[in-house]
Amino acid sequence: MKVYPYIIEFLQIAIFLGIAPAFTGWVRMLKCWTQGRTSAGLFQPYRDIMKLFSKDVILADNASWIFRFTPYLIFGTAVLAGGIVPMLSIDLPITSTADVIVLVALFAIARFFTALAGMDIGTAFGGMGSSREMTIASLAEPAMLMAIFTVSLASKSTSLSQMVHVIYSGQSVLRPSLVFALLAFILIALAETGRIPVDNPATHLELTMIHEAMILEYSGRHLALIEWANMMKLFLFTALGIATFFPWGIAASGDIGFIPAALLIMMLKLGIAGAGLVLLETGLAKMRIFRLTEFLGSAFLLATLGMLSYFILE
Amino acid sequence: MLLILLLVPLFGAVILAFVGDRKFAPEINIMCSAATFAAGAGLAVQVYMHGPMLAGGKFFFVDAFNVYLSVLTSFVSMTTAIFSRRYMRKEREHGRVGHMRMRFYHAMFQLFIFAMLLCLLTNNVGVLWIAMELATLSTVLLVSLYRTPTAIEAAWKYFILCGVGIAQALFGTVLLYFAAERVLGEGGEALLWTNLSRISGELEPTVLSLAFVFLMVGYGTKVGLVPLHNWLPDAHSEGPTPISAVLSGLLLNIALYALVRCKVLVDGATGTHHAGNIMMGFGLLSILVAAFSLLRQKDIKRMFSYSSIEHMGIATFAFGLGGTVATFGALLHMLVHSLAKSAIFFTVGHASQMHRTQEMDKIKGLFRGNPLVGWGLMLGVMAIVGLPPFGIFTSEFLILTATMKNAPLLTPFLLLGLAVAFAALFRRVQSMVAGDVPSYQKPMKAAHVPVLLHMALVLVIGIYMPDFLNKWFHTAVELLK
Amino acid sequence: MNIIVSSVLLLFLSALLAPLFKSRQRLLINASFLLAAIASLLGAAGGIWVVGAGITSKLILPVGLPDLPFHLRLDPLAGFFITVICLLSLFVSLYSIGYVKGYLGKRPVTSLVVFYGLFLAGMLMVVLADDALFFLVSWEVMAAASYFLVMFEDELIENRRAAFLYMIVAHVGAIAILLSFGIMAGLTTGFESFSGYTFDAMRQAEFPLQWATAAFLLAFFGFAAKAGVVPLHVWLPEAHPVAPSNVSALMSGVMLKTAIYGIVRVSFDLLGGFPWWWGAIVLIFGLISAVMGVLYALMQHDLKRLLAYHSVENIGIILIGIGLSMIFTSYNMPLLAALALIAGLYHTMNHALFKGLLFMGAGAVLHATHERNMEEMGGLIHRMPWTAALFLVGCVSISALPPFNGFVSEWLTFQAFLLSPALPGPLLKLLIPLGAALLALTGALAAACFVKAFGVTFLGHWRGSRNPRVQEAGPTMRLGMILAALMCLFLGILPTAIIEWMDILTEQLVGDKIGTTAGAFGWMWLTPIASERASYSGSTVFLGILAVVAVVYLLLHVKPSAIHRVPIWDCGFAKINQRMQYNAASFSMPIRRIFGFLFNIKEQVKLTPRGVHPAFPMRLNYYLRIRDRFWGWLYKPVVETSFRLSRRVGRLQQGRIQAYLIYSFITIIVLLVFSR
Amino acid sequence: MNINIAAQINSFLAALVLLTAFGMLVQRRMYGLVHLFTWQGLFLSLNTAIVGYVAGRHHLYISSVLTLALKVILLPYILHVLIQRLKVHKEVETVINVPMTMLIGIALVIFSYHLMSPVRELSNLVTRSTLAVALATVMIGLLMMITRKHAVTQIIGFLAMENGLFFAATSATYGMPLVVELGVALDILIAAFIFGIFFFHIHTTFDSLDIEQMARLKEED
Repeated sequence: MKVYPYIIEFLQIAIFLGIAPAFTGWVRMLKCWTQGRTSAGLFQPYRDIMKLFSKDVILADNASWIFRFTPYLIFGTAVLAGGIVPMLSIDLPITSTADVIVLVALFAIARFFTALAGMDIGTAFGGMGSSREMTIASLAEPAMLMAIFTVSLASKSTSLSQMVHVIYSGQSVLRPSLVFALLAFILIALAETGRIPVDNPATHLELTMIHEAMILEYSGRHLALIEWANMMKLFLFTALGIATFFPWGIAASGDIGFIPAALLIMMLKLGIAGAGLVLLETGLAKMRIFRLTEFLGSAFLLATLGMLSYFILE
Repeated sequence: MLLILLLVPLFGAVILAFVGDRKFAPEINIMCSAATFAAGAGLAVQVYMHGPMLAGGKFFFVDAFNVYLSVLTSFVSMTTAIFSRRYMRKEREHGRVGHMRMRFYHAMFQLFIFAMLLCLLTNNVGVLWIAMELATLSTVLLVSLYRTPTAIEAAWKYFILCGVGIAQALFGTVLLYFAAERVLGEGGEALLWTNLSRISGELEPTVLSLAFVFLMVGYGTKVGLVPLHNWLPDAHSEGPTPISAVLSGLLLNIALYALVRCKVLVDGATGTHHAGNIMMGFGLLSILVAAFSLLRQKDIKRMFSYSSIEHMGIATFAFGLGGTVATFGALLHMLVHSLAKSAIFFTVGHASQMHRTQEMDKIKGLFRGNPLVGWGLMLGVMAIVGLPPFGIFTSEFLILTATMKNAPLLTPFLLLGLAVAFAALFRRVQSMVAGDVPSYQKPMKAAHVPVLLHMALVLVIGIYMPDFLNKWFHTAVELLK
Repeated sequence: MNIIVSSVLLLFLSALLAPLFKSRQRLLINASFLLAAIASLLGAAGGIWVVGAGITSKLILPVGLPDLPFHLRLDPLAGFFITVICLLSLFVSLYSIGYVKGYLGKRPVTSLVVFYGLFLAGMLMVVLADDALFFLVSWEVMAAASYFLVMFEDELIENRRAAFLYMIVAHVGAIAILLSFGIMAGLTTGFESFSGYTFDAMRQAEFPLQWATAAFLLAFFGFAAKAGVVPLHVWLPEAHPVAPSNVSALMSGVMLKTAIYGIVRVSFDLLGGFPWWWGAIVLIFGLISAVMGVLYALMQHDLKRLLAYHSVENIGIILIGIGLSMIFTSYNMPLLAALALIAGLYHTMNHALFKGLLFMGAGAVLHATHERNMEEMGGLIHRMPWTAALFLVGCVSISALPPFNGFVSEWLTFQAFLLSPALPGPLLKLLIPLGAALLALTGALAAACFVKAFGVTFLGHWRGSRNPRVQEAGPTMRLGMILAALMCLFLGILPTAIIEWMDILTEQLVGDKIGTTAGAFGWMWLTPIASERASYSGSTVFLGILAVVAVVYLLLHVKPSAIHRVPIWDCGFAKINQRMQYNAASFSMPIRRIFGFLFNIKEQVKLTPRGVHPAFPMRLNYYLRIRDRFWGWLYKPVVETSFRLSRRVGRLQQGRIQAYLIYSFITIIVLLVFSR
Repeated sequence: MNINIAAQINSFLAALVLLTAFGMLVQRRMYGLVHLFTWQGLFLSLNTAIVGYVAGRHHLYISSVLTLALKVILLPYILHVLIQRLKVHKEVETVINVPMTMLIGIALVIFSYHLMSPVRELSNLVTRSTLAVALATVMIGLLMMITRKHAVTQIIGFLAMENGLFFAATSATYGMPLVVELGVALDILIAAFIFGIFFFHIHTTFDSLDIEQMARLKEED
């Protein structure tokens, strides 16, 4: 059996763990620039995480084991997901453990437990956060799957590496279905990763926060893990979008030689993606929670259009 | 054997008339009925061994059809006697019946049984009519036993309506005789069922179809077919419960028996399905009307009398339908229905005694108050609405099958009736058996033997039909072809 | 065969013995439920063996109608359902030993024990039956027994209403089934003999399409009424909550599955050769039930009621699989049909397990708190940790999250959906993927619902006004739940083994199997159709997450760092009390807003302002009532019409004897005219 | 006396029977009714005797005597006694809409004639033509029971029906077999006692024999 794929696998996970905070930092930096503030630099997230790790844990009296278990679980799912999405190379051993549906399900687990943790302490904010989070998710997930289905229809598969491979090997250049799917995917990614206009990661303003509300009671290493996992999630969604829609430059075979190039190209793409994200966020305003139905509805509509256009136009 | 069967109740009536209201009168009553049942069983064995037989100079006639009915009749009358012992004692304590009436009650009870058995066993269509009238007359005053205004009203209606009906039947019989005489010549021979069935092919169709109308209306009134049924709910609800039990358990069967006998002749004569159609019409109408009336009953015995109408409708419908399966089902249905229905009436009697009322809204908490009565009632109702594994499900299954074959368009109506009846009965019974025991409920020792016996029989017949029964039914079916 | 029959007999025995031990209630409970457990164990073993060996055996009992004795037949399909039934009943019987003791001293449990046995026996007989008569007999035995179980606590009016409604719906369904069998039997033999009523005859027979359709529709109606498919589901959320919890576990877990069995048996086995739109009907009803079920479930605040509505949802998901399979079969694509069917059946088994688990958990909570209303609960995880953990497993499984079993079947269903483009019809091509989206919606909503269920019940603070002494469920109850939970996990991480075991079913019913391809990557990869198509390895996911969590945990705890327990911070708000928590109603508020049009909502807020200023109300009453719309649409009209009719009919009996005489007079005249 | 004279007498008596039936239909007074009923019975028994003589059926004599005893002597006597005991002899009952009832009666006669014509064709007895009259009598008895509201009159109507039946038996088939005739007579006797008892019960409980008030058992609300 070949050894390289496994090496690449570990390499990818390591890089993934390492780069994720940097990507967040990059996004924040660009944001500061666009808003004319001076930024804390690319590496501020690392410092935050370090700081949090070194702190003691402050735990509410009535926190149950769920509250303490959740951060590790979130982290675990994030890492596993990171192993699944092909970023550097197409054939990764773990990819075949889980196709894209499983990927969505992994995020769902993390969300499920985060929501529970939000309710565990029994504060009004926690409950509010959980309620809203689950509502949004229940609207976002169908749209997400529709988008994915569109792609998987095009590539006749739900296995990620296969999807990437099909698109990579150029059988499909700029299909209308894919365009629609991409648009839908972007909207959903905004929702899932809790960015503006759905949620504002940078605020603790009670009535607008969703994700922050759930993790309000966390501290110390728990908070560190959660923060880190979120950064990975953001990174992951971006990587997923890149991999499925713009895979060019990724290492087609499990040959170690291609990896550096692939890495560079990926960095480049990430940079561009981050810039795009920042543009969107500065362009848009946070929505009221009940306007989100329209937002996600349109995402669903786009995805459906993508599917229809696959049947009709192709 | 046959004569014993007839004479026992007759003498029983006389004896009880003399014994009157002594302490041991009920026991004598039970003994007489038991003896009757023994005789009936003996007769059954005889017939099972040697097949149909004539007796008393062609005057009596026993075949598979009436022998099982007579066994059934004697059996149910025995269990009813057992039940009535405790029941009537309670009634006396409540002071609803007096000394004189008890004497009267016992005598009339035996006389009634005699009349019914005579109906079944006689070979003479005229005597059949007489016995039927006798059965009516012997029960009229039992219905009015309590002498309450409603009881008297009910009895009066029973008397008048059945009298009128039966009169029609006599006219029908006259016409029948007229037709038969032209074939068989003068003399009493012409009214003997054996002869009639032999030459039914040669009888004059036009006359017979006329005759059948009168017979149908006449005996149909006693079967309680809509729209001739109006006496039935009143009579059942106002009389003492043992009487209601035998009325709907037995008398209706007997009337149906007479009707079926006539139907066979008419079919034989006309060679068409004319009579059958009429019966089907009546049956279906009865089922539907009864089912819908069930929905709005308040009096418990009234409700179950309507259910009797419904079931008689089913049986009539099946007989009208004809054919092996349907007839088989109808025979079975007569059997299981009378068992289940009389069992229900036993429990109902106890229930209403425990609450001193027949209004269902006031009857509550039987499961807790008296498990036997409660469960007896519940199971009885489950049987009567045709839930498996009770026998009525089997018979209804057969009848439905036949309907789907011969008259598929009628199936939905049949099912509608059954479903509505199901809902109506269940709704009421559930509220009676369930719940806490109300304050005014009096505990009492129930006569459990009859109920258990009947339900056990119904259950057994439902899942396993003994061979001799099967054989009887098949021969009976052949007779009624 | 003999094993199964003997287990049935054992169950009857346990039912019949009960009245004898009337006086010794405690002994009665131990003995009879233990007996039931043993019987179920036997049954389960037999079922597993039958499916594994793929054998078919028959038996004809000497009872029943003379011309139509009871036929029994044990084939892999039956074996599969027997396995499902017996597995759950094994767990539940163990659980019951502890649970039912809760009634001791309150009420006699004899009837509960009796009908528990009859109920289980009835379900097994339904699956075994091989002729219409025996099928109906056992079907009604099952229905009647469960009716009495629902009515067990009969002093409550709501229980009686629920039981009555249940009985009526069940009976109407049974009538429909009877009709459909009648049609089939009639077409096979023309009613000439009763042999037409045996399933064998129906298998052999060829039916003309329109009659087959009639039979199928009737049967589907009947079974749907039993399975609680929308819009016939109304009885279900009434009846399941009020039954004793061990019974509701069985009813939701396996009784509904007998209806699924019926649908599969009739459509695939007895009728066969159906057009695509039969499948479409099943699919559509499945989708409607799934979505409506979960939405209604979200609106509930009664824990068991919520679970009952989830049964509607899951039945919907199962039907989706079956419907797809029927569509594929009708277009003669055996492989895809096999995939879809496996998905449906797999979910059948999963739902049995986790719904049973959840109801047992809810029962434990009820047992401890005597409370079904979630608004009165909270923080139970501290007082009953075992129950909480096991209930959580159930929640995760039913919300279709890996690595538990719910996800496997949902994943398979998705795969089946994604293969629909292979279908010829363009319409189907376009529409079926939308179904996939609905399924996704269902899954997500289910997750939301169970966050609510678990969060409100077990997390936070105790919300109730009264504060009962709550202690953990007893050992037997825990044992039952633990076993179920383990099964959930097992089915989640080792699906391939199960599917290879089940392959015989699809092989017999649709003529192909996915097992070989599923096994292609070894025991840990679930790859239906082809490995590059899609693949999932529950075990890897499980182990992966476990490994990462473990590693991280260890890394973080190399140097011990203190954990300070402090009062709640909550953004520094002052004194929060338990009334400030989110509760069930508030949790589901956003979704209620979004999907409000589907419900019949009555919502009002009453302020009683203090004198000085309306902005500072003394008290605020919030009233919310959510009704099932289908009541008004379907049930009320029927009831009202029948009562109107009965009033009409009542006029016949109007008291005056002259009128009665006129009736007979007219009857005579009419008949005479008619027959002259 | 030869056949056709007998036939003439027979049909004459039949006409009288029918006449009495109509009379009862519209008779208001109790005693009047009873008298009419007696007359009808008399005509019947005469008729039976003649038929018996003509047809040489000797058991018809017995039944004629029975009729005489029962319907001409016993029943009217019982009725008299009851009427006096219950003090209803003065009671005058309002018969609703006499002409209408008459018309219906006539229609019934025509109908029964039409109905019985096939039987008439078949029969070769002297009395065949009177069968229609018999049926008409039965029907009119029923009609009478429908129109009247008094217990006694209803019973009389009932007995009139019985008469009609008996008449039918003689005229269709020269009478039923003897055992049947006896049985029927016995039944009527028992019935007579029963309604006797009934009158007392009704009178004591409702202190009048008007059956209009016996309408409590009903479904409609």
